[in-house]
Amino acid sequence: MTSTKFDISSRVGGLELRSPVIIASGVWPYERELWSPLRLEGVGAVCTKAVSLNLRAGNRGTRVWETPCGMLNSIGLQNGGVHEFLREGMPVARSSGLPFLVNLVMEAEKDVRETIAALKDAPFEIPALELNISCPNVDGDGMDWGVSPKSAARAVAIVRREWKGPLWVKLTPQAPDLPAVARAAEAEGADALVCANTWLGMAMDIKKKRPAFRRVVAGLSGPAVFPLALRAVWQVCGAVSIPVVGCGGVAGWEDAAAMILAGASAVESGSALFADFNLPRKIASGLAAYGAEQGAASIKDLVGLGRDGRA
Amino acid sequence: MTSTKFDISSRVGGLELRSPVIIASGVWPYERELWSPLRLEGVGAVCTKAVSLNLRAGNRGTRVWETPCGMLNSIGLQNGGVHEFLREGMPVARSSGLPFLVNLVMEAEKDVRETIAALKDAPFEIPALELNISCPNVDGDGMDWGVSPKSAARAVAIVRREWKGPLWVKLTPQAPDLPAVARAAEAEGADALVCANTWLGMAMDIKKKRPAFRRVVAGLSGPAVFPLALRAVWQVCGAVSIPVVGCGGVAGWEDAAAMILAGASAVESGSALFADFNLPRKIASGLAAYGAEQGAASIKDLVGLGRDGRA
Amino acid sequence: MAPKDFRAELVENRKLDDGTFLMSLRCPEIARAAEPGQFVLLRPGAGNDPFLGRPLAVAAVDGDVFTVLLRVTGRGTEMLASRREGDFITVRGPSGRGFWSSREGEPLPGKIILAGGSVGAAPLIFAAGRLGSAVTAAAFGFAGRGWEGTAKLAEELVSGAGLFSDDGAFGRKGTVLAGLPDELPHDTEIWACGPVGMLRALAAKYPGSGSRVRVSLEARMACGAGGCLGCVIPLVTGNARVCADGPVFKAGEVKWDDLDQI
Amino acid sequence: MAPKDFRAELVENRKLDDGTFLMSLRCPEIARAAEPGQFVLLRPGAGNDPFLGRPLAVAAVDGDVFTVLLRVTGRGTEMLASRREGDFITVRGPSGRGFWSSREGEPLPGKIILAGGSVGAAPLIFAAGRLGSAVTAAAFGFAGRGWEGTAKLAEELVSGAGLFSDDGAFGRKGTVLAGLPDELPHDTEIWACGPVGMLRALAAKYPGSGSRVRVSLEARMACGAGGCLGCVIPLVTGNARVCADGPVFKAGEVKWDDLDQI
Ligand SMILES: Cc1cc2nc3c(=O)[nH]c(=O)nc-3n(C[C@H](O)[C@H](O)[C@H](O)COP(=O)(O)OP(=O)(O)OC[C@H]3O[C@@H](n4cnc5c(N)ncnc54)[C@H](O)[C@@H]3O)c2cc1C
Ligand SMILES: Cc1cc2nc3c(=O)[nH]c(=O)nc-3n(C[C@H](O)[C@H](O)[C@H](O)COP(=O)(O)OP(=O)(O)OC[C@H]3O[C@@H](n4cnc5c(N)ncnc54)[C@H](O)[C@@H]3O)c2cc1C
Ligand SMILES: Cc1cc2nc3c(=O)[nH]c(=O)nc-3n(C[C@H](O)[C@H](O)[C@H](O)COP(=O)(O)O)c2cc1C
Ligand SMILES: Cc1cc2nc3c(=O)[nH]c(=O)nc-3n(C[C@H](O)[C@H](O)[C@H](O)COP(=O)(O)O)c2cc1C
Ligand code: FES
Ligand code: FES
Repeated sequence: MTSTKFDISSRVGGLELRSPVIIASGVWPYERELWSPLRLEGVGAVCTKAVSLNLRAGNRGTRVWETPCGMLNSIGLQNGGVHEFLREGMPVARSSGLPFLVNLVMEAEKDVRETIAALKDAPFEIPALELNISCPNVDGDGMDWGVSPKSAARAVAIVRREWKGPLWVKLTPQAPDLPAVARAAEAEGADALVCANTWLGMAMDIKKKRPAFRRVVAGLSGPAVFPLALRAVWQVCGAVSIPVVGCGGVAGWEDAAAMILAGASAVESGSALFADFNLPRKIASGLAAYGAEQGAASIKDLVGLGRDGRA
Repeated sequence: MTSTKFDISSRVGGLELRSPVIIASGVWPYERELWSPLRLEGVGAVCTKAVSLNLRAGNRGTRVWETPCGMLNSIGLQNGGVHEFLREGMPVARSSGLPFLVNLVMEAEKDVRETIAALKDAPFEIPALELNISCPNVDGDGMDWGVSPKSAARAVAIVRREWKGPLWVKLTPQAPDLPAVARAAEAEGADALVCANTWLGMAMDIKKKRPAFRRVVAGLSGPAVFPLALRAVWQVCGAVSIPVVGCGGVAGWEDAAAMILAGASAVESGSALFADFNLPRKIASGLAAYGAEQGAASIKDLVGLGRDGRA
Repeated sequence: MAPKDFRAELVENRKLDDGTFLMSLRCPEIARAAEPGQFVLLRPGAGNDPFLGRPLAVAAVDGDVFTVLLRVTGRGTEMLASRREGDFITVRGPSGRGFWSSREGEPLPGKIILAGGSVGAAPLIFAAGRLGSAVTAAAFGFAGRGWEGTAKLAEELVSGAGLFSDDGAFGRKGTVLAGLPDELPHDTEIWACGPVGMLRALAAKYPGSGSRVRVSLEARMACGAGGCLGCVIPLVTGNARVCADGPVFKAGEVKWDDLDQI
Repeated sequence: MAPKDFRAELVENRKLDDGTFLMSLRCPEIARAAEPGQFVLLRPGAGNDPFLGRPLAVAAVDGDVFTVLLRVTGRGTEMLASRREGDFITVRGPSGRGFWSSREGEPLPGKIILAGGSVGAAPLIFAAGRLGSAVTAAAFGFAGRGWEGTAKLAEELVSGAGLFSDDGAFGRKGTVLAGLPDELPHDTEIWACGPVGMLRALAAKYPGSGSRVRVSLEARMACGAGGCLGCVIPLVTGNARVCADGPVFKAGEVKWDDLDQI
């Protein structure tokens, strides 16, 4: 193992990351044992499950469905609301000592301002917000914000006004012009972009002869989408100068390396943890070995190296 | 096996299909042995590799790349031109006795008209055209035509004027408003829509530290894209009244059944044949058993059954 | 312990019936920690297809080895069934709150009746071993023909258990409900696991005793660890995660009308 | 015969070296039809991940059984290497035009020199068995340490073969090119298989004899049957499919400058 030669830590969008591997929103439980150093080996930061102003029950009926090398989900932003988060989730999230990002549901302006106010009032500082304008599993509050540059700009502007700390914006691949949305978010003051949330898919329950999900469509994630997410990362990195965090199907150090070579400063991984809790450790050590082999000194030397002048 | 009770034949977009399983364009070689009845068991029709006016060398460098449950390709419409097709490909395609569709590259108007003229002059009748306005691996002639309703309409209109036989139009999922493109193609006289071609992805060669493909992006296909393709089929079936042929990741009879329940009249399968030459036979017999189990008499009874009033 | 991932050696794969297998895996951590009602997630293959682990109840533990009772119902379970002794399988577990830990301090009742449907027998066989004479009755129901081996195993491992079969191929003809008392005495609980239809019927049979009928439920799962909220079912008090708040619930707290068939 | 898909039983999986395996599969159709230089595609697992078959040259046939020489270079080959005797593997084949069928009627030369690099030895070992005394020399090159078992096998199966190793661990130190004559006599052909760098160097060594140097090339493949045009390489006459027009080509017809490293 040559990992000691290569520095995998870096500063991304206002956060100090000891590793470029971030746990994506919506997969990690608020359970203290799972936030212990041993369980979070190789992890640089953790995104919380979506947080909204009030309790949201989420969607009814089937919520997850296996697909080839991936899965569909239709959770629908279930969470206990920001006050429950502060009371119950936050202490657990803090216990790890790692930076965490509060995945903020972009609700109506008034609500989102109230949520942010509550977060600012928290007894301990929230390290960063990840603004979710990209959930495909709800009507209105989700990716409707993220599909057009104009509405995305508005969402980011609203939040930026209230929140002075690190602000990451999580994009949706359903945006017909993703680079334009990325530029809009950058222009309104995002500190980093997460590229991207899930891809709109669906499943049919052939036994019941009806769509598996009540909302028919659902979000596709997991290794299956990696080639699509990498393409999106490539495009967005060519469009903005703020850091981009790759997300979608990352399931091994090779995927992380590919996204970093394409221009990502770090990666988020979600679904692949369903297959392997130890993935972050494996990605971190694989990246360290790879970086050393390439003769690089740190992650920063690899960021965008695969672009080689290409836009 | 209850297959005898259930009729899997149907008429779709001007073609009599003994089975709803069609071999998608770009995967089946012009090799006589592979067009024998034994080798095409369960197949209803075959789409040829893309045909253009003149020889096209296709793309240089790496052309295929494995991905999780799928693959990327950047073939770039390599073919010997319409005259070579008529001389060499067509006799092989005819030898099977099955209907085949000539996958027609949408080139500049003049060229496409000349190609169609040559096809009309063929010594034997061409059963149908599949108009390809959806290839992501070339500049100009490919999906540029298929991304907007306006240009798609123009392409279909040009071809429709020249070609009176069955005309299927193969859509691209890169269209930001796929239902609108579908409606445009229907309005200009398409007899059926194929939904859809490959999804824009990319791969990074982390050993060489550069994109795997010279054009950077490439088309994703195979089981990985099935949930996305199914969603597209659902949307398009809700938008048009001409038959829709599902395509993307079909790799088993369950997938075919799902697309048919979503509204597709037949399916195309391409990449999954790379994993299993015998797939069409398996899909056909699986569908027959499934249909019988549901108490249906024929494929037509299943088409759209999963929509159940939903639009 | 929160669930962890392990590579476990398949030490025995015994075919009980066509499509039903008793599979034993060596994994000291899980074998030592698992309690009846808890489950594991087994990954069917080596690659990422199938992608998700298959939840299976722990049916027994013996030293370093734990056992599951697997029924082939689809592609993943078929792949699992075809794994050979000596193969290594990725396992996540132990998951969920079992018949003991789900009680949150409530004392064990004096008498327990076990009611299993199909492979739902698994956690009850495990429980019977720990409960000894507290089990006053046990009933296991199966479809019938083609389930003989599994039924025999249940009968062997749970002494005095009554067998039921839908088609009358063995035991008494009828469902497991026929083996249960009409009224549930106050010092008695029923612990049950099986198809949702059976559990629903069970809950309906004892409308007033919902807190003394404990059922182990199923839901599609992704994480199996409480994180993804994919396995949520409706309780009268709101959402509950089958993988972390269950799989064992009181029949009386489940909103049966809103519970979908898997 | 155009390639077909079969389920073949792995009857032997012999580790030759760390990462190199000699795997024998029972498949009468392929064993009977395959000729040296042809290859098969093996699917690594049971699911769709990995998705594509791995092309591997046939290294020997014996009755109903054919053998491949597998080098672990990535995930798919690693999965294949870990398959156990008695497992079934999906195989497509036989694919491509081998050293005989690629000649399109050209007569066999009187003398043939075999030159193999690394696991490129496989098709040449097969060819040697069919050529008998027509083989006037054979040279096999390897990295060196860690390849002893594979080298020994090649030496045993091709009598009189010279061994070369980059690091001098065994045989002569140096590349396989050192074992080849400076000039290629007119009645002699070289049949070669190995890394593209070696084949390129070989082509450069005999610039005037490009039609008597036959090389077996590699490319990424999807269908392995000539349909997808994914494995195309540049010849001076235009595109050629490695899987259907090759993998054996004349060195003189390959546009080496335009040929990418895999
Ligand atoms: C807590 C719990 C304990 C279980 N214990 C057992 C047991 O001891 N023995 C046994 O044979 N079965 C048990 N099951 C059911 C078992 O998990 C499913 O039969 C299995 O997941 C089906 O997988 P498949 O690949 O055969 O089906 P597929 O239909 O191919 O699976 C597709 C997806 O749906 C999921 N799925 C399908 N059916 C079910 C189901 N009934 N429950 C949960 N997920 C499902 C799969 O896990 C997978 O993600 C249990 C389920 C749960 C939730
Ligand atoms: C005609 C032919 C004959 C071959 N004969 C042998 C042989 O006898 N023994 C042997 O060990 N190897 C042989 N190879 C090389 C072998 O196919 C690759 O090493 C193998 O495909 C790599 O798979 P992987 O899963 O280890 O690598 P990964 O990098 O995980 O594979 C990813 C994808 O790239 C493809 N790929 C990667 N490297 C190669 C390569 N060198 N050639 C073609 N495709 C590649 C894989 O098939 C797969 O589709 C041959 C290749 C060809 C084309
Ligand atoms: C079960 C599940 C729940 C998710 N919940 C959220 C969420 O609350 N907020 C959010 O921004 N993204 C959510 N996501 C999206 C993931 O964070 C991630 O962006 C996406 O799954 C793609 O990455 P992956 O392929 O690594 O999973 C969820 C994904 C899954 C699978
Ligand atoms: C190697 C390859 C070549 C292809 N060539 C063509 C083509 O020439 N014309 C076309 O319309 N589609 C082409 N396609 C797209 C397929 O016909 C099909 O639409 C797509 O791959 C999705 O289906 P699948 O997932 O079943 O492969 C090609 C696909 C592959 C993988
Ligand atoms: S399966 Fe993820 S919360 Fe239960
Ligand atoms: S691999 Fe498909 S043409 Fe060669």
